[in-house]
Amino acid sequence: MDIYRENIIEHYKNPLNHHPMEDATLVDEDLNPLCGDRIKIWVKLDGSTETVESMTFQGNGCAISQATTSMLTEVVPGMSIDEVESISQEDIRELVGVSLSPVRLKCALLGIKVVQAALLKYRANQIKNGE
Amino acid sequence: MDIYRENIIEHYKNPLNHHPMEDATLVDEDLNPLCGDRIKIWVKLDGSTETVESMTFQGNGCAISQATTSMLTEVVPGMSIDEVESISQEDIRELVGVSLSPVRLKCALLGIKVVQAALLKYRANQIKNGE
Amino acid sequence: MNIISDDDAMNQQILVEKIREDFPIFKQKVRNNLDLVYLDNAATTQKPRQVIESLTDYYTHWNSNVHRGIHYLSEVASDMYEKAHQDVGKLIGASMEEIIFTKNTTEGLNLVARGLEQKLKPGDEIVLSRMEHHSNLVPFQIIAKRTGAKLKFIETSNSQLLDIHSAEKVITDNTKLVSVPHMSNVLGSINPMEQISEIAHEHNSLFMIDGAQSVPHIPINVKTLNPDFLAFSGHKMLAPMGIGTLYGKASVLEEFEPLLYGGDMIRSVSYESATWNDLPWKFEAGTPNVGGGIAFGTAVNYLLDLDMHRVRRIEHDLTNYLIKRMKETDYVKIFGPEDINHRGGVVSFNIFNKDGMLIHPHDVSTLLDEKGIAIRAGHHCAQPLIESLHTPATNRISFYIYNTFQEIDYTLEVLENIHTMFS
Amino acid sequence: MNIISDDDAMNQQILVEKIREDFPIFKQKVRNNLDLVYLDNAATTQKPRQVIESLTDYYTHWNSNVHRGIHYLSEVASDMYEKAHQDVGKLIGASMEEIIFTKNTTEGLNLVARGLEQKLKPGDEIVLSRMEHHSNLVPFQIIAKRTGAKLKFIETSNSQLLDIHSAEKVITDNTKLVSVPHMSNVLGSINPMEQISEIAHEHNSLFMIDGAQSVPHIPINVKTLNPDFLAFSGHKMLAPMGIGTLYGKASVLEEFEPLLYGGDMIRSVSYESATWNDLPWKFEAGTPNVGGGIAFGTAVNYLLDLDMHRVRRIEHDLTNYLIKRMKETDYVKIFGPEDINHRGGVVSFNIFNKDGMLIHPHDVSTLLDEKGIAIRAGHHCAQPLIESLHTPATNRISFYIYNTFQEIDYTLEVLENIHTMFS
Ligand SMILES: Cc1ncc(COP(=O)(O)O)c(C=O)c1O
Ligand SMILES: Cc1ncc(COP(=O)(O)O)c(C=O)c1O
Repeated sequence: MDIYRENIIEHYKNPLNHHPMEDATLVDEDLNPLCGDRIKIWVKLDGSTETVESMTFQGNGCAISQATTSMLTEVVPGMSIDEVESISQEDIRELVGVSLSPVRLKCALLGIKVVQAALLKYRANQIKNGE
Repeated sequence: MDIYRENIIEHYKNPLNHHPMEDATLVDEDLNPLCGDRIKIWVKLDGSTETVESMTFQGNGCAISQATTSMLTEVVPGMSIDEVESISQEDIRELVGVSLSPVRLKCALLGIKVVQAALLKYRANQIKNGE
Repeated sequence: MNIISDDDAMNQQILVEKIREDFPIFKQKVRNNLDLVYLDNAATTQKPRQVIESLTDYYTHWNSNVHRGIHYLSEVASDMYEKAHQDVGKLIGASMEEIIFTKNTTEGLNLVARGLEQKLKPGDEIVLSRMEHHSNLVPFQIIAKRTGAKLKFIETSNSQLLDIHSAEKVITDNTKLVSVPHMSNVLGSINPMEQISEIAHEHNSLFMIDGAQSVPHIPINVKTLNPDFLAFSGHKMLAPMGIGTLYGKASVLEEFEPLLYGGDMIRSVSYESATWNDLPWKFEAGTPNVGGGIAFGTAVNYLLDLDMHRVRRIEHDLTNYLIKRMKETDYVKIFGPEDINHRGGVVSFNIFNKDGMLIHPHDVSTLLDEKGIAIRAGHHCAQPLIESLHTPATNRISFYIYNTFQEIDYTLEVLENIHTMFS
Repeated sequence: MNIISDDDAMNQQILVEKIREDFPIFKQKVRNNLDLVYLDNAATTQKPRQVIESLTDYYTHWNSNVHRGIHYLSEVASDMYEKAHQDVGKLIGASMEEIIFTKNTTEGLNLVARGLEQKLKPGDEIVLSRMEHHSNLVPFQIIAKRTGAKLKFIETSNSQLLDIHSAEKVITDNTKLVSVPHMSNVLGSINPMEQISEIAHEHNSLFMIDGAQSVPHIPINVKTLNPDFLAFSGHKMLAPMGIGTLYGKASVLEEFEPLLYGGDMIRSVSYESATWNDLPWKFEAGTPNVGGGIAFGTAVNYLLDLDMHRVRRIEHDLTNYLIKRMKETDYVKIFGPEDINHRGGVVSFNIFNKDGMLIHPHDVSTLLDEKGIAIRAGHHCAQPLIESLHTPATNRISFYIYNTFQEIDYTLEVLENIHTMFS
């Protein structure tokens, strides 16, 4: 059962940082309508350095989407906004570490999609506010 | 060139009874929309014996439709209305004497279709007029 | 596949083994040299060599456009294509002019929706059910919105069938069409069609059956069920993709507006207007799928040779066994009717880990797939129904005539492993 | 068929002989042991073994429903089906999301007509031509009647092409759609698409090309012709029946209403409403013709290997020869453009007996058929055009890549016999 390496099942059963965040800079949510997978994320930014301080999530759905997002909460903190925005499909594939069919890849990408969308809105707001 | 036995080509080139009829009892016309074949017929009835006295036609279209109708003008006179009404597809196939595909059979049937339709209307009128 | 005459004497397992030999796909291996266990038949069935050969034969020897050609190939192809309409008609007790070849069930359902649109006015009602496949829901949402007609829904009873009492309430004299699934592609429910047909007709409503999941699996006669329309797909009953049927009562079709215009559906045209061809050609615009239609005829003859009662029995026995075995575990939840006699060969289920946590169907199907087992997971194009089941998705096993008890045993074994792995 | 690299060095006749070997239908005899001379290619073309094998391969090894399945077969089938969209896109310079698989040209044209219907109001104008196939005429008659829009027609010039001056007159700021045939299936005219495209767009009208007779025969690029829509059929270009394409500009498709609803064209549904999937799937409702689509891809690759310029040249040379030889007789009347460079491989004609009496095309085609020669006779689904030619019907010879000069010689010989027989 290659693709469900213990790692994924472990993250699925005991997801990391799986709770809301009181003092989050950003909150966002999305779903994969084909699966019903749903992810909500909280991100705290350090505004001066434009760096992610911490990230939490909640959601439900398949092991792939939940475990990948759980892994992200470990990887993303410490990255700059630009670095997070440039996380690619390939990076996610590596993170998951197992081969994914096109349908399942969408599950794996859901978490990063929500984070990147939230950061994009943050940037757009900065520009609007003339910062 | 089996199906175009000389008979058909002869009837086509020199159709019999190929003219209007001044004192016709019935006049009717129809076309085969798929081919554009068009036949108009004139029939004189002997009302007392309910027998066809004579038949003429005009029209244009393929050799099969025109030749078959030409042949009919020889066959139908002398028949009772009931006899004409009971002429079948098989009878027409025999009259033409050559094998016909379904599409071409429609051409062969056009003439008899017009005659039978005219007779049917004649009968319907008789009933309406209480005869 | 030649069936020996004496029905009861013949061991069903031996019959299924004979049937399997007709399906070349089972001779190959999938993934890492695994046997294919194909349990996704409600999505599409596999094709016997007779059907594949029928396609090849047509394109190798008889390929031609139909109806209009005055040449040999066109005559032969036209005859074969008409004969296919007759064969499909025979399966459901209809005559050729009532059999419209569509590309799939969805086109048939849309054809009826669009034709009806021309007759609807505000206040008219269309009655569907809570079990709809999207294809029998969305076309009617659209025409209701455009015409001001109202959508109403027959509720599901506790026994997981369309509720007759609800039908009696929602179908009224304002109802212009009742359109419901004969068999649910999620719950497996075989719904009470005769009764709903009667209620609809008492109110002078048209009655349409979505037969996508029933025509392939159980004996059906339109004379008994008395629908005005019945839509189904070839690809769910051994035929190639791209071909399906909309049955319509001749008297209803005569008065109905076509969906598509052009080509052979026309009798006569000027620049200003046009008149239509005879049934069923009035509803088959453009060059039809002649090869697919002929192969559909071959598929239907395969099923008729086998006998639809036998098809039903094979699936019934498999379903019965699967459900019995699943009930012996404590981690499988089965959806749909309890009563096996109101159930087709479709079983939706979820599995849980030992803490009662749902193992997501997408994970289940991925893990089954790694063992060569093809099932479907998701909302099965019936999202509102799935939501009403309070689950994000289900796993679905669906059978056809070539499935075996061994395949069920093997699948259950892998499901047990998945359960353990997540526990 | 492997083409040797050096284009010009290769004798075209040898190439055609190589091509013929790919078509199994030419290996059989028709009627009384006659060779098949197939000259009805505008109706449908024959299929090379590569295409037939592609169908067989799919149904033998990869058959599955697409998009939703989380299992091996479904993944492979989905990939193959998407790849087929890309291949067809490559042929006309479009990307995958602009390639909608339909069942035929007729469906594509109807899709656009029905989508447009939602946007039309009285006083709006739709511009067609005097050369329409019924499939590009009747759908617009229907929507014009329903919406109060007006149909207008671009006239035919003396050189038997769509008249640019007429186009400039009839296309106005009220024009919402211009839809015309790239190549006439009766006259063989290759119409000036670039110019009409420009005129349409100057008036902010949508522009659709009926490409049923052009895409199979001449190099086409949507970037150059700039249509908003382009419809064509697989079966007229080596692919199986039941599959075709509607190309649409992505920006236009985004705003356009689908023709059919249900199945995979949906993103999300409640009992009340629904939202649509991404392009092109938004326009492919229900289970698509996966096998047909994949085989369409194979057909397109066959043509791309051959090169569309070479296809055009083969047909050009055959047409040139046929017309030259016909003009040497005194009993053949040819319809369509004089200028061979504005003509595709379609030749409509009538023959007369020595007294100048028309020999009806149905008789001609029956008599040719007795010698194994398949042509078409009638009004070719273009009745109003045929009436304007002042003839009840025409004979039509239409070529494809496997036709030969010998076949032309033989056909002309039989035509001569028919002429004599009727004289
Ligand atoms: C110019 C033209 N348009 C449209 C069509 C319709 O094509 P189909 O029958 O494949 O839908 C044809 C083919 O007959 C044609 O020649
Ligand atoms: C109940 C039901 N209706 C309609 C359909 C649609 O069938 P198709 O995709 O062949 O159009 C399906 C199949 O998915 C179905 O199960």
